[in-house]
Amino acid sequence: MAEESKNVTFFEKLGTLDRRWIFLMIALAVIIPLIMKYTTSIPTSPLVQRLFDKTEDLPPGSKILMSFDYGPSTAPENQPMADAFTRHAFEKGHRVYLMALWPTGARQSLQLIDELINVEFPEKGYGTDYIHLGYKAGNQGLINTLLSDFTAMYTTDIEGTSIDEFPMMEGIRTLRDFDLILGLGSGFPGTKEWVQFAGDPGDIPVGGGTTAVMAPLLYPYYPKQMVGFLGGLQGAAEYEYALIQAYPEYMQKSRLASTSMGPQVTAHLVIVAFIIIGNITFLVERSRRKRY
Amino acid sequence: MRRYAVLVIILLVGSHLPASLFAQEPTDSAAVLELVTVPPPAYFEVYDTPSDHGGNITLEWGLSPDDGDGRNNVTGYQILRGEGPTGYFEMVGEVLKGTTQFVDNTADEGTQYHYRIAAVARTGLSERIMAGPVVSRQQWFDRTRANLLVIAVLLVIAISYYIYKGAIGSDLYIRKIAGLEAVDEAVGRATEMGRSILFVPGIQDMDNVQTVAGIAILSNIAKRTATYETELDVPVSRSLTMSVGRETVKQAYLEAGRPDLYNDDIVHYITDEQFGYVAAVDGIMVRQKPAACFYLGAFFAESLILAETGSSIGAIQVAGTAMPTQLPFFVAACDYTLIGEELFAASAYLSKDKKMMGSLKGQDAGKAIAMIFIVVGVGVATLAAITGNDGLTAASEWLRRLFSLNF
Amino acid sequence: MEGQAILTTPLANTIGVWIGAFLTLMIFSFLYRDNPFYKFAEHLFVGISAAYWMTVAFWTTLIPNLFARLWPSHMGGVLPSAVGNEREWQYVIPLVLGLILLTRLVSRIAWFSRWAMAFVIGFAAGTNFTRYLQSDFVSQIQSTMVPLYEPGAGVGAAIGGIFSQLVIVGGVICAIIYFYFSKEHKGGFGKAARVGIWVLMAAFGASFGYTVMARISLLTGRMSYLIQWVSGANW
Amino acid sequence: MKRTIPLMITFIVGISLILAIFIPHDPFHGLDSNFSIFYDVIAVFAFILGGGNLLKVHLRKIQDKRLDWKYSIVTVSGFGLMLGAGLLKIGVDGGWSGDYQGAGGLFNYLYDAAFQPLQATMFSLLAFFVASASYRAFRAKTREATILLVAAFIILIRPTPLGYYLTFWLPKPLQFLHIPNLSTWVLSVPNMAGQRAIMIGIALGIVSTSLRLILGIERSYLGSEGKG
Repeated sequence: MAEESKNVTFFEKLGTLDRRWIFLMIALAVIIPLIMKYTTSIPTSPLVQRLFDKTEDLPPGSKILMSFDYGPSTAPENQPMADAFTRHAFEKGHRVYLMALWPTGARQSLQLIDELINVEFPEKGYGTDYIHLGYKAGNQGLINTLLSDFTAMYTTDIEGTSIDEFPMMEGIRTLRDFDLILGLGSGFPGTKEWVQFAGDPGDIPVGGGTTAVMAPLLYPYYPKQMVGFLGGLQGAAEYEYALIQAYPEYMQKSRLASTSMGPQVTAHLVIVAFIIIGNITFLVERSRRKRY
Repeated sequence: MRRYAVLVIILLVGSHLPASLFAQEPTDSAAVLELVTVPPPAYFEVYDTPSDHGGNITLEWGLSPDDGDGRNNVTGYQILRGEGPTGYFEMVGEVLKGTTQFVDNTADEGTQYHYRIAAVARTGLSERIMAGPVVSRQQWFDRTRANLLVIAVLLVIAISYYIYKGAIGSDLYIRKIAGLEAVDEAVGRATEMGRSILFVPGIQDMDNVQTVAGIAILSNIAKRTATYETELDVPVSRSLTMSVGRETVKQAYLEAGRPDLYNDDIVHYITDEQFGYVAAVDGIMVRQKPAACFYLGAFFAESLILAETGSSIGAIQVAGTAMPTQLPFFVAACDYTLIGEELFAASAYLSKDKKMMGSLKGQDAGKAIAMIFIVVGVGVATLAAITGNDGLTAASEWLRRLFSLNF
Repeated sequence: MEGQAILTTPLANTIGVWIGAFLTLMIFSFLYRDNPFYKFAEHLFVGISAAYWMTVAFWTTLIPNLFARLWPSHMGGVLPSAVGNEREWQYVIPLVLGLILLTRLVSRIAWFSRWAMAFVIGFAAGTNFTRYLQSDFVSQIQSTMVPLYEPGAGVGAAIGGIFSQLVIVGGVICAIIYFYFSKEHKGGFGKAARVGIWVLMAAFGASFGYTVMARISLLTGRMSYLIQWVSGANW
Repeated sequence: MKRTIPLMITFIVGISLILAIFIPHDPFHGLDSNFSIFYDVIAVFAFILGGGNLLKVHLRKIQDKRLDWKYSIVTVSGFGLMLGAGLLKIGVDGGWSGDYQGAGGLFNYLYDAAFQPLQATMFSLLAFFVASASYRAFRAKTREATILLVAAFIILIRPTPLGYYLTFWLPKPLQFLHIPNLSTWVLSVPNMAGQRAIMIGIALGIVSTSLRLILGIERSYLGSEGKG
């Protein structure tokens, strides 16, 4: 008897565990793999593969609009997506147009230019292969306007140079002149608004990537209203995987998302362990209550 | 030499022949020497693009007999525009072979245009055919949205009808909504414990209907806190929300007969920054330990930070949002959650206003419409798929089109 | 400019990294309990972030969308690209409404500010009405109108497909029934509503589970920053 | 006057925006985007009220030396410094016409050194809260809670090796129960059904609320007819 009551108090304690122990375990689950540099690869799912194939099948020189609708806070999730898309687009010889619905997004695209385009694709020319159009206020209203008149809002690039001076802006009058829109988002306005205000009314292929929070919300739009999308870091890792499968030379360069998946796995396992512990304590508690 | 002669001929035939054609000139001269006449498009018609804001003219033509068929020489089509049947024609577009439509979106509204089209082959241009005159105009109705108009009108009629029924005093039954029954319980508990009530109207501005719905619920809660003399704290993250919130709370205190208890500090601005706001609200929670926390409005990632902090201080928590992404966190961490539509029903439910209740019944009519169409649509589509019957397939297509964004 | 020279030096960068790292630790300290470090970081965050968004609004909305549209020729100093544009008179409306809103500061005429609020509410109602009708009502109904059975698949796939479609269609219908307000959830209707809740719970569980990934990524980002700071890599 | 005119403004603005969807002709064309710019401008004016309120609250706290008043000094000075740096474009290349967020500017420096780390860290707290919430909420207490738990569990173990090794041995006919397959099914079938129903409900709720606002039935935001 004495033994059992001791057990019960143990489970009782576990059931109402001070959440700071959970916090500690999560911190360790993230820090240790980061220090040990534990990595993992994720095979591509159809959702991501379809978007990859779309970019793959577009004829070289196609126009891809990439909108940066996020800030530094979700950059760990969104930036690897932007990196993977850009590598793929340039590999295929497409033209990339960078813009932002979030003021913070313009800085993220600058980072893309500084850290990826200038380093890995120095041969790509500004104004011929890619252009940075910057941020404009107006949220979904902006998309609305761009759909009917792109040049009404974007008369200059981010530096203030008139777009007439860039060969790649020739023939861009509305959003319909793009072959693919990639919305990289983490909230409102974001990928969903690109579907609602550009893809649907303009019948333009929309794809993109969102943080894992937003991803389940996009499933209803797939596959009819969206080509495909990357859900969170895992989506980015899957795109990297697809890219490496098709172009093995990216094996070394394109590993950003895959390396961040290490802490992901351990933290998930910790949470799963806690859920199991929680349920065991609950079941033990309940059977005890039933007995008395 | 003969090659140059051919070039000259080409130049003469196509006065506006694009440079790109020369770039494609094959080095194998045999292909060039074969000079043939290309048949023009089968027909050509132009009309003002319907349902638009003007400035667009749609051109349609039949493929040239040599486009993909016959000698298969056609590489594309060249389109020219002039402001009269004769005179200067400028080039407005070129399209690849296999295309039968082009929208000229550079037309000036109200100007009369004539268009000419010619099939382009490596060996030269076909005869040009002309169509026109045509004038682009703005239209008063967007026909592609006719279906949307019908659906909108149906819903408006249904909702207005029940609002009217409510206004004339018909009895309308509305089921119990657990999260809203909890409002009185929460206010009561705060009063007993002598602690405050925290109300968070989301982090979006007044252009989001969820914020408006949250503020409408705030009005009902404020009436209760005024009656029970319970302290109310409403930190907001938008300046406009602050203005509207103050007006609302002030009115509620007035209606409850306690304007003396109202002061502007009840509703106060923190910052527009999502996480700055949540950092401050977390601070308020752990320091003031409110007995009840309401989160009603539009929420993003901060939802769980708020709900977990609220749970750690033991507050009774009622949440409600129409952000599908955040509902799971509220459901997991709060005592009661108003799911999606329930948020918009809340102010009607709490106010017990007959007209407002009527609008809820109107929403139910909308749900009935949705369910009927889903069931019929799925049924017809399934029958069409099984039988392969043309009539059923057409009916199924029509039903789907009824709910498409481009009718 | 001199400021530029100072703030882009390696020393300024190092100081910036240290400030960032300390603020990061201060916020994390909240996980243990409320404390003066958290209070400091919180109060600093409120101050600078409120100013941040005001500044952004000033330079990206007020200047280009109001002043540059009403007085384009006077914008040479701050927005040279606006000079030469035609004046757009309709922007007097937001200017007037904006000024009207400020009457709140004078309590005697504060009621006047409701005009501006009325515009805001009307705007919210008008835009949301059609937006949600299109993308969330009409589109979602259409997406659900799919045949339960698609000929041509193998037996196993066909059974799986029919089952999935039935779950989707049945799930949508039952969950809509759960939202029904004007009918008591009793009998068959009540059972359907109950199934509706189950569908909603499955959706919430899935979406919660999916989100965990996002949250861990954020923490990974922050922890990498701290690890780099400790190792001196980003000073 | 105090209530009728605002109600009329709401009605006219709301109705014209709804009509604008169906009418491509001027003046309805582009009304949506025009009004959204109007709205943004009004919201900027509102900042004067919000910022003023923030300063008032904290300055009064400092003046009365209320609890934690020293921290209010941090808020006020942070606010002043950031606002000054941004509005005066301190240190920005190109003077008044330069980019207010430009590199080398004080605004940009403060953003990188303070704003960005604070924002990202606050956001990352969610990793901890998501764990503690799962521990508390995912217990098989009722049938609803069990469904919530099972769905979350399947998705949670999906990106881990556990998700693979737990079920990879299943025979071919049962492969649909393999976690990677099952999780995709949960996301694209029951999850989608739930999300759709929520979306349809929300759309109806918004349509009805908008209508109540336009018709002036919901008017709590307008305050009273009496002295305002």
